[in-house]
Amino acid sequence: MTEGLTADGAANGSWNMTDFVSPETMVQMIPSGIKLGLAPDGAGSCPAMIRLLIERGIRDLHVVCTPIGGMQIDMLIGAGAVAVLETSAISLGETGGAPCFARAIRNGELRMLDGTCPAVFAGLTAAAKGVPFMPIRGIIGSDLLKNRPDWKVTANPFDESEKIVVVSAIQPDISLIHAPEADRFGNVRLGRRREIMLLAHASKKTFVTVERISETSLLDDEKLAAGVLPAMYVSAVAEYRNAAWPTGLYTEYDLDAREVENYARAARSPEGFRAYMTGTRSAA
Amino acid sequence: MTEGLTADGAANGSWNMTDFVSPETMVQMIPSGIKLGLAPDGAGSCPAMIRLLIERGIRDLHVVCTPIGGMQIDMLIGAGAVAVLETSAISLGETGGAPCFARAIRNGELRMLDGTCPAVFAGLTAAAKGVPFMPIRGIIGSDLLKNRPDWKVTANPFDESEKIVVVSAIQPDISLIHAPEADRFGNVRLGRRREIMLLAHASKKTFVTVERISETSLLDDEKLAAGVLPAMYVSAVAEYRNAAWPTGLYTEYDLDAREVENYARAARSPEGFRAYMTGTRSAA
Amino acid sequence: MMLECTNRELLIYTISRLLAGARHVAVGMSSPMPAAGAMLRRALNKKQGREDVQVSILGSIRHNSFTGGSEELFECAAQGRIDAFFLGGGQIDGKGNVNLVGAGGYPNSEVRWPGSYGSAYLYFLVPRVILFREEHSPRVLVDQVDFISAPGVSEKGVYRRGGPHALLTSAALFSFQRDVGRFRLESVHPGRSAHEIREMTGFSFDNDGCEVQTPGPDAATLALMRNQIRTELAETYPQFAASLPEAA
Amino acid sequence: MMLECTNRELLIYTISRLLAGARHVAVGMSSPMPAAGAMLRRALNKKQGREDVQVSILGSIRHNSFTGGSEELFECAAQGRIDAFFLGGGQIDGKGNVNLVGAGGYPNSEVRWPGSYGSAYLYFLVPRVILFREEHSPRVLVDQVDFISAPGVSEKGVYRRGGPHALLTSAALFSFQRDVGRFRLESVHPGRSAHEIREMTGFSFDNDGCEVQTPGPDAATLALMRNQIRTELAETYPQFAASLPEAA
Repeated sequence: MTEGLTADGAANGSWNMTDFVSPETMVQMIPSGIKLGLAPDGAGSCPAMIRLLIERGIRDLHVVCTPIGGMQIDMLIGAGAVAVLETSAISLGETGGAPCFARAIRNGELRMLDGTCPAVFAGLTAAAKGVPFMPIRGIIGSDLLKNRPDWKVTANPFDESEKIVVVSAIQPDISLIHAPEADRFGNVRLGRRREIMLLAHASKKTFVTVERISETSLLDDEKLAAGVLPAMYVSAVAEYRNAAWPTGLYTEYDLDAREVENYARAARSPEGFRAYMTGTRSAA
Repeated sequence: MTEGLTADGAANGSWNMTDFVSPETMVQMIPSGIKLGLAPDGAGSCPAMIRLLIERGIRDLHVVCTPIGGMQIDMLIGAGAVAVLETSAISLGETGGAPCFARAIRNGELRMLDGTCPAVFAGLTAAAKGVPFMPIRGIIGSDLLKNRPDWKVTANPFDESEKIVVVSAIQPDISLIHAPEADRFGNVRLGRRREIMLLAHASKKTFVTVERISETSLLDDEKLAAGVLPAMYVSAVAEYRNAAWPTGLYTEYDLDAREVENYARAARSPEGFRAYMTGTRSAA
Repeated sequence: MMLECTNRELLIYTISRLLAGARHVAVGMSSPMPAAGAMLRRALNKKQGREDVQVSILGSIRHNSFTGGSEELFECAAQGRIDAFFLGGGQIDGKGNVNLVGAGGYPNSEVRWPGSYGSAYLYFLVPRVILFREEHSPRVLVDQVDFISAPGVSEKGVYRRGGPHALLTSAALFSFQRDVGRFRLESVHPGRSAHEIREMTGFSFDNDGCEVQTPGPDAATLALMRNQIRTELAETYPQFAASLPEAA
Repeated sequence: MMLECTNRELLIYTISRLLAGARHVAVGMSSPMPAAGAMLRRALNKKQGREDVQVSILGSIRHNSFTGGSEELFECAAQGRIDAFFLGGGQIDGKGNVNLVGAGGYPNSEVRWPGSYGSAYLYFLVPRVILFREEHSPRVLVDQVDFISAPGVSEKGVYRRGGPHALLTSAALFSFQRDVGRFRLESVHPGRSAHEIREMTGFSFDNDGCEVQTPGPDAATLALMRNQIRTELAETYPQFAASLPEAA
């Protein structure tokens, strides 16, 4: 082949086949300082991996919640690993407020990018569609706008009398999620948790821990296919049973409310949080 | 309840529970002059209903293809029912060009809104998300732009040096699709044909013919759920077996290539087209 | 005929009245009272042969027919397929602004709440947003919120087809008058007076001498609540359902 | 060693060479030769222990791992997850512009083709777009297209990370030089001369005296094509596969 036909257009390296690794190896593949996409509690959250990341001493994360966060985000904040937090809300659900989050806000320990759920989705959608921004209705008149340099009020190009917000694309460097199942080819079953599909499409890389690995292709079952994240979006898979404990996993196991309450009680103080993190392991 | 609490915010009537009707009744529910959303051949096309619409004498349609069209669109054009055609392409696939379409273009018998696949999707996405427009990369420098008053070149609000196209929302009044299965509650199984899901979300109303009706809810099977269009988007369902013949239905039955070839040969002339339409019924 | 009912039953019944005519009611997570009110509306309509009511309870699998992830609620609202929704808020002010973010400065709020969730969007797009907060105090119902998560009214040029419809607390029911951007006291719950409501409210409102008492459910409705609704609710909110009175 | 192979086999082999280094190749509907070339690339890489190649054939269920409907190809391309794609065209001009719409006026074209499909988008976003058209004539390879479905090059200020990489016909192989926006003749297929190519081409191009002959497959590669690739192809394109030579 002559030079003219090899010089340009080479694969850009952003895309690879899926690696199968251990949870410990996966943790080593997530560096400090990145934009990290995470799932809401109970729908893809992975507190077990968050613990491993904290033990490894991960720092300076820009965390993107899809579109809200729970216990696993509060743990990362408590460990001082979060520099920037982009979310519509953080809470422990029925249990109440997220204690480390509230403390970090009060003490000014993180940069807060407060959003609203559909604006987070709009930002992720922009990344997934490869456009720099997305328009979204609402928001105008909200104080959220004042603190978001990545949002702007513009005119609707087809009706200049309408003001409308545009939000910038949100592209996580890595997203880390937990799912019920992957197959040996790297396809991952998400079911109707389509927001996790969106997160993976929007992210440069997606790392997935799963309850189990199927030896047959999930795409061979036409019933399942619509809820399967194809392997091309999945950089690595690790089998890690019960890794969503105590936050629960959609269609697999429920929230362990008592354990989340234990956490909430302990994390009221920095000392209590540290004691909880060193004292508790997992239900597995 | 006092007046202040009943005067505003009443349901706007655009949304209803699903009606179960006969194909003949469904045809009566689709008036002339509307913006009609249709599926590509083999992925939700419904030539049997198109025939009924033509027999009823439907006229002045603005047809939106998702994002391309085939034999059923060519039939509508041949019958003189299409005033405006919005699509990325019309063809009979392996069989070749769409004869009535080419003739209508040559004779200036319809207004053509030539698009490109992702721009059709962007327009439908805008409607589904309730925004007036969506940005899309590419297109600039294409002659498509010259003929689309509903597309504009603007500046990226976050980087004024980048020119970018915005396309207006596409909201069909009614979309008409064929699917493998609906349940008694109005939920429809689409599987991984997510573009049909998008079409339904974008449309004011969606009418669905199906091969069969399930007595149990499709949403009860978590495996299926991700590929199910919920009843809230489905205005009416009619059981109509084999209604996709001869264009085929994804995961159900293949294209009848010989019949499409018969059609293509006949439709080379207006007379041949008319003879075909009156002479052929269906394989059922 | 007026019956003895608990305050919570009165609120659930009042929510059902506020939902009259709605065909699709969405209820956020951790909102048992709005969920109960929506279920009651659905049951009452069925009994009365009126239109079907769809109730989508976020976070529930059974009472939630969305198949497109948590994004679908917002798209559905934007498409005009949701008639009513509920919002709470750490603070609600007299202009209908809600604050779900925090009190005492921003971003380093002294008291920080979870965040705005979908409020900054749904408040614009859902025709009938019912503000629901049991606590009726000057701490919650303030003259001006510390942070506007979502504004009660919008200027011209901003697309808005939704907004506050009513404000319901454990003590009173207000309507929101969109033309003037103010609340109007519609009724006072049994055991309260308009004077008390004025004292308990941090903002001024119209009709502040209101003498209408919030009506409670009739016997048949109360029985429905204590049987069917209680059972339906238990699927999603077992603890809350157990706390409601049971039919004798 | 050069072997006897058919023109189609030469084209399939050449496509596989043009795909060297690509890790995800998308092939449009009704494109058996590009599909065969991509499958050959995948098989050659496997044999040589090189990187895995994913081939996504639109319209196929088996060779298509997309689960998000036909929209996903375009999103995937925008995300940088597709390295190579193929475009044809009723007309292709010397600046790399392609016309899939029609000839002789617009909108009422005398000859109307199906339409632009995804060309106006993918041409900007897929790094390596291979223009493939078997017919090599002044009718197809024109000086200037009648309608630009997608432009070969873009001005500054237009986001563009993709575009034409090569133009392959039944008679010759051209590269596209993005810096000057012109084709360069890279090789002439066996049995043709540069002079003939000039006669058969409606636009001017660089290196128009090119004496390089397009290389054919070696024995092992040809055997691979006539066995494994032919079989793989038959799943999606049975008629086309049957038309290719079979291993002895």
